[in-house]
Amino acid sequence: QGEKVRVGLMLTLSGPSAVLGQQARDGFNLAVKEMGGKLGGREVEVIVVDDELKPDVAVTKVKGLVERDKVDFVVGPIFSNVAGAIHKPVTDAGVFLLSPNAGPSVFAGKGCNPNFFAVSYQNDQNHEVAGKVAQNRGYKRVYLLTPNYQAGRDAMAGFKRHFKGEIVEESYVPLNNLDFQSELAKLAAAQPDAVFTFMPGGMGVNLVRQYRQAGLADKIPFLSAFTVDESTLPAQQDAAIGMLGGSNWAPNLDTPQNKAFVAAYEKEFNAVPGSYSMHAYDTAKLLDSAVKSVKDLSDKKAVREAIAKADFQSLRGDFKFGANGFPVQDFYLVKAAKRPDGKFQTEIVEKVFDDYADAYAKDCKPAS
Amino acid sequence: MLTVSNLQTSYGPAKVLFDISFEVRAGEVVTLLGRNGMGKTTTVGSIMGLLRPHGGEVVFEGRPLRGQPAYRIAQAGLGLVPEGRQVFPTLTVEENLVATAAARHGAPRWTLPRVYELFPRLKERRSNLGSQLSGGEQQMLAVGRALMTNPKLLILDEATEGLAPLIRAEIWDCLRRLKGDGQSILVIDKTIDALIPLADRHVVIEKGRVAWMGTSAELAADPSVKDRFLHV
Amino acid sequence: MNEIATPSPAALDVPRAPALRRYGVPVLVFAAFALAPIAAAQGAEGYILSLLTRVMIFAIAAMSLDLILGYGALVSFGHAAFLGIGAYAVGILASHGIESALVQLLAALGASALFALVTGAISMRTKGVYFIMITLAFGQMLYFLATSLSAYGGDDGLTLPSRSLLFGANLLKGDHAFYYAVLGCLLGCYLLCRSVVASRFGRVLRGAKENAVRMQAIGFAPYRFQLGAYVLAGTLCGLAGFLLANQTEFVSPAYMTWQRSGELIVVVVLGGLASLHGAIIGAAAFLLLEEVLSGYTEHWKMIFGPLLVLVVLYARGGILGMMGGRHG
Amino acid sequence: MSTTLLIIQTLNGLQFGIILFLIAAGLTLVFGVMDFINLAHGVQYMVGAYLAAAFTAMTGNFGLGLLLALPTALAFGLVLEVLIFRHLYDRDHLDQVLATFGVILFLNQAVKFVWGAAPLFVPVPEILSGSIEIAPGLLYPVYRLAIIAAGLGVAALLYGLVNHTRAGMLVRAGATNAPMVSALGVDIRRLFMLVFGFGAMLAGFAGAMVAPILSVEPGMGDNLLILAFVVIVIGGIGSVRGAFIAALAVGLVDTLGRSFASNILRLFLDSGAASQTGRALAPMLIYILMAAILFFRPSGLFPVRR
Amino acid sequence: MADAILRLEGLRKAYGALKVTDDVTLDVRPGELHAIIGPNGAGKTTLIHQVSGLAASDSGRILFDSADVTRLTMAQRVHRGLARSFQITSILPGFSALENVALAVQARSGSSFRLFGDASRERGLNEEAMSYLAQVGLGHRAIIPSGQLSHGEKRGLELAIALATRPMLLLLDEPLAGTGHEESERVVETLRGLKGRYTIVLIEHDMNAVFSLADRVSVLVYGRVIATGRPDEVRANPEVRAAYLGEEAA
Ligand SMILES: Nc1ncnc2c1ncn2[C@@H]1O[C@H](COP(=O)(O)OP(=O)(O)OP(=O)(O)O)[C@@H](O)[C@H]1O
Ligand SMILES: Nc1ncnc2c1ncn2[C@@H]1O[C@H](COP(=O)(O)OP(=O)(O)OP(=O)(O)O)[C@@H](O)[C@H]1O
Ligand SMILES: [Mg+2]
Ligand SMILES: [Mg+2]
Repeated sequence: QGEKVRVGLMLTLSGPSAVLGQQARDGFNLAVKEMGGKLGGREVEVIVVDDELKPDVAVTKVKGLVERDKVDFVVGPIFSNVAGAIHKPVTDAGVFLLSPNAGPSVFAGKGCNPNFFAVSYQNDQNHEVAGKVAQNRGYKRVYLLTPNYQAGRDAMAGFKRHFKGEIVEESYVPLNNLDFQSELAKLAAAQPDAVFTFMPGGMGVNLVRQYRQAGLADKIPFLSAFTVDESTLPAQQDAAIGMLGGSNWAPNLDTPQNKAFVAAYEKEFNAVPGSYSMHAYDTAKLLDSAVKSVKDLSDKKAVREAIAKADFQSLRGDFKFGANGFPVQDFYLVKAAKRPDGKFQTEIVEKVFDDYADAYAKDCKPAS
Repeated sequence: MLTVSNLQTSYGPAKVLFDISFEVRAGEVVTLLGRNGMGKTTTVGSIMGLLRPHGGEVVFEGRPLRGQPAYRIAQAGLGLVPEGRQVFPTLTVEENLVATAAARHGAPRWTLPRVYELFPRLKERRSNLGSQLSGGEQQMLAVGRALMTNPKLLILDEATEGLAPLIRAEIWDCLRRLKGDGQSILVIDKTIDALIPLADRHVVIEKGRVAWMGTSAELAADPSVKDRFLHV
Repeated sequence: MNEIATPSPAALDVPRAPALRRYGVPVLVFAAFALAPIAAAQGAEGYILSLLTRVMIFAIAAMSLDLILGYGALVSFGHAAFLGIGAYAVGILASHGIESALVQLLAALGASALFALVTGAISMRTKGVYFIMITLAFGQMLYFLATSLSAYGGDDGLTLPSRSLLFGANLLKGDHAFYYAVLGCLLGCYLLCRSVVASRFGRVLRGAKENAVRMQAIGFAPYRFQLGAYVLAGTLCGLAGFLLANQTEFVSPAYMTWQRSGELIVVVVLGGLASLHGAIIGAAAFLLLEEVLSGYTEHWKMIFGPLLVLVVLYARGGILGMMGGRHG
Repeated sequence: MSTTLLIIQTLNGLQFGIILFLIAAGLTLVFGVMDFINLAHGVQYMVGAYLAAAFTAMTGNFGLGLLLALPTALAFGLVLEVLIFRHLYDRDHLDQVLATFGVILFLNQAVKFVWGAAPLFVPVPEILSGSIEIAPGLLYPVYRLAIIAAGLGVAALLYGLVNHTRAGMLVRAGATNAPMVSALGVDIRRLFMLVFGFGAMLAGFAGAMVAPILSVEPGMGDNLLILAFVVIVIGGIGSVRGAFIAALAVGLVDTLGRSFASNILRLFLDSGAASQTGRALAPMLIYILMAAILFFRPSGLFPVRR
Repeated sequence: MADAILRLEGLRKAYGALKVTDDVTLDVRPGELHAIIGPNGAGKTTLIHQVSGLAASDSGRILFDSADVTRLTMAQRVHRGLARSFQITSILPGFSALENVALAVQARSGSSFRLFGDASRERGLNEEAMSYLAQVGLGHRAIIPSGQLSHGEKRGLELAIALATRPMLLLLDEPLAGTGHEESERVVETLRGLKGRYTIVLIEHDMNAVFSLADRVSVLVYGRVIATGRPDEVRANPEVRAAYLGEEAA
């Protein structure tokens, strides 16, 4: 029995994207609760802060976590631009940063850091799944649609990594665009074999509903990432049924741990968990395993090695870290569905990649 | 008709009206005289509810008005031509006239055509905005606007400021005719000589107090009043 | 004429708030900033310093806005653009290996001044709310430009390899060093703005705010003075951007969203318009309240929002007005 | 770039413009006419959408939901007016900015507190769902046509109200000199209160109308508020006619620009460069439009003469 | 006349269909006090706007001190010695009376692009400003915020500001409007004192003042000059009586 473990959660809890942060927070807290309020057998103190999706705010607050609250681990953030901002202050201070969502490429390749672990994925990977599926299914002409920002552009690049057919059009809408009527008109006119989109949050809700309203859902297959998931389905509802996405997990993944997790989460929060909750839950389990195996948390090297071992049972099944601190895991094609109880969730259609590592890992030359 | 008693008003800490009492009877023309800054406009503002007097009483046709909001006081039958014109700059001349027009007390004596008859210049400029009028035209508009509310008591505060002599004479003429119709009027003006034959009684205000009160005849008979209070 | 008709020239000064009020509040503010690190040494030093550094950086930005907003009635709704320009000057140069603070600073100030000159010259054609919106337009254009700079991270922004180098050495690396560097900048800006406001130039600027036509009728062309003030304000805000990039060691378009510009206006009004140190107090109040309240509850904005409303309703002249220390 | 596409996109632009107009109209009334900068106008739009969502969920019928949402939005506007805004009319614009900013913070968080952070779902009403063929081979959703129609109706109503009624004149008069209006026998406070409530209701109406096609979420009004300001500034503050034309212009430029900017640039640049510049340029277009218009007409297209 | 200090040639200005000034041709001689009278809305203020540069002329020329100033900005005209007052008081209400005047002094003495030094402590500016305030009898009100001055005092301040620009020509738009007897007598005295030292164009509806002060009088009706001449000539002119004076002046 050592001293207390301190964990800082830095998540986006205000603004339109607050749902994602809430899911992650709830997932993490659920795991901690299930473990009796302990990590690795030690008392744990979880400090939650809101990054407000502002990089400069995040920097100050994360310094507060590191220096005032003296946390051993920072878990966060949701968004890549916040990750870019807090990465340096956390890792420079010798504290471990574990991301339950954002997995930007800068930190996967040359910029990898021994103190940074993505428990989620590398950002491109879900898009790669969609590209691979499009390729496998033999689609010749695909229409791409994404918000005009960095993550959107990265998503398109990720899709094209495995898709070799024709890109009919790469359509960019302004970030936070909510009305897709004109894009859909263009899309319908182009008559592609499939559409691929990356349209997170409220944008995805609107796109899916308008796609359905325009009568396209039954005509042109809808491939996506981060667009149709448990954070958006409550608002998309029937409109999303049958739409496809790339993911590393789905609530119906058939493992005992996962079943128990989904049931517990739904009981506790009256909502179907999404991958944000799952990653955060996994992160807590990962920390549990690491803390258990080291005596002294100030022995950074030992902690690092313990984390890198990933000696825990992930809800995803197979899970290990690559040399760059990003996971090597399986990826699936998932589909939105309505459960018998009337709730909506994504369900696994097929496995697309097995033990898949990201494309940047080879550039990472671990310093330590 | 209008009875003002012991009216007291301050601007913040500065007390301006100390004790103002006078009355206007039905059909009468009464003037408020006094040098610059003696409190005439303040008296009018206090009567109209634009300022909040902290003492005294204003009674109009038996109804106590002090403390009532301005629009109630106006609705009771007081029509104001304010100092400094204050026409509505973003309304056209015609809109300025009709926007607040009312006939609260029987058939209206003042209608658009009658006002245009009184001030033909306004008719010519009827679709100009208030801000695009010359100073004098604005003055005419302010008078017309007050008449259009068909007040029982018309209050004019410096209504002839900046008017050409001809127009000024016309306004006096108009007041004379209004008086002939039985209109009660309270006037403030600098040109006393024109007012003496027109008005029934005069109230001279000096430093927030009524310094002298009397009829036109008394004023004409006592040159020292003009000398002392008005420096004419 | 009575005896005070021709006072001696020494007595000709405009009446002013007593010296204590005039100088007391700013002296207190700066003393507090200067001593804060000593107090901070008891607790989470790096965090407190970082928080206060952020406050001071925003104070510089807000103060530069106060210069045109409080004294010139030029409500710029695109002021955060200069934060962005200053920050990107650092980020872009650093990503090409130019890490000298001097070079970066010159670039930051130069680019800000140039942007202010060009957009100001156009914006000044309009007045009032139209001015507010045209400055917003320029701010937005710059924001969208930054988000499309894929080479520099687009929306995700870019991380700096380190803070700017002074004379080739990483002198700003330490929290203390950087804190006092920022404090120095804040003090410098404050003294500069103070001087400008009281100067001939500032007097014309203030006059043009009250009555531009009158100023023309005595022979001034307000446009040139207002444009000059706009450029000065933009340049100072560029300095704030330079510092912000160094503080966070990160550069992002998020620094120049319209919400940020709006917050700067709110900060200035909250502190008290046209007093310069009001902007500093406003920045401190805004950021510290945000920090403290958000520590209590996730729904802190439901407390913060009404607080702002109450300040407006019951404290004319912002926080300074509430303290009764307002003048000028 | 087919003609069908062009027509559809034009209709979309119009529909977007109409929504902008519904929001901008209330804003221009309150701002232009009463000289009150109400940043909280955007959250009133959001509140309208939430009310529509809540009432629709409650009654199971969008029409009923809308019918209940409108008076509630009006009442909500009136409450805000009485509690806060009426104390700000004679204040500086900047005081108004600060106070209404506080209101935004509060309300954005409050809806999250009440309805949660996740977007809400409102189904398109049955009779207005589906599309109709407006020309051979040209399908367009009925609901969006309904929005266009509603917007045109409101535009006509407003224009008449402001420019050709006594109430409109009084409001304009009160904007410049409220004490004088009341000294002429009009209860200006009540009039302002009604105008304000009406403006809030218009914004709420816009929010309610878009609820079935857009997601209802906290902060949904913030960006639209800015666009509404763009609209009223281009149109000339206080001019309902200006707001109408500017709203349509902004809607069209934005929609068409997004769809065709790259295509047009392709005439001058090679394809890669064209789509890249097009992408960078598209979101800036309305701001470029506004800056250009203000450059040549510093008081907007239809300046209200003062 | 070659010796005119201000010469207006065929000046026109229309607002829409309304011809406000219509072919105004007028000479003002050095040192004279030239009054312009005319009915309300005749275009007097507009004419002052045109001459001072506040309003652009549609056509015609303005020659001042033998130079064409038609295209110059208001500020440039001020620097050449053309000053004006406003019919509707136009001062800087938040500034003290002294600072109002000091700014006008500052405008013509040295550069105003100085960012350092406390302008309100510049003795040179303040002392000169003080002298102008004293000239209009406002010396004792120097440090009062000008917004708090009484109406009549504001009119005086307006005059002091104009004087502080050290003009050759003063354009005064109804300096007596709104002043009481006592105050207006004082303003008339001030004007009498200025007469001769400055060339003055005076617009007034106060006929006593006009006829006692003016060297020459021009009458503007519907934008046209219908008469120019010595006061007694103009007063006797039947056209002027019909259009403007009425019987009051008789
Ligand atoms: N808003 C105000 N704030 C402070 N003092 C004021 C205000 N308005 C007027 N006063 C003061 O109140 C006194 C009376 O002013 P009032 O306007 O009633 O005078 P008046 O008799 O109408 O003068 P005038 O003939 O110049 O119009 C004056 O000394 C004036 O300075
Ligand atoms: N901006 C404008 N737009 C349209 N018409 C205007 C404008 N400004 C003035 N006018 C009109 O021009 C005419 C002349 O106005 P001006 O102010 O020059 O008259 P004035 O001779 O000074 O009259 P007063 O003696 O009453 O001050 C008026 O009929 C007025 O309505
Ligand atoms: Mg008065
Ligand atoms: Mg005039």
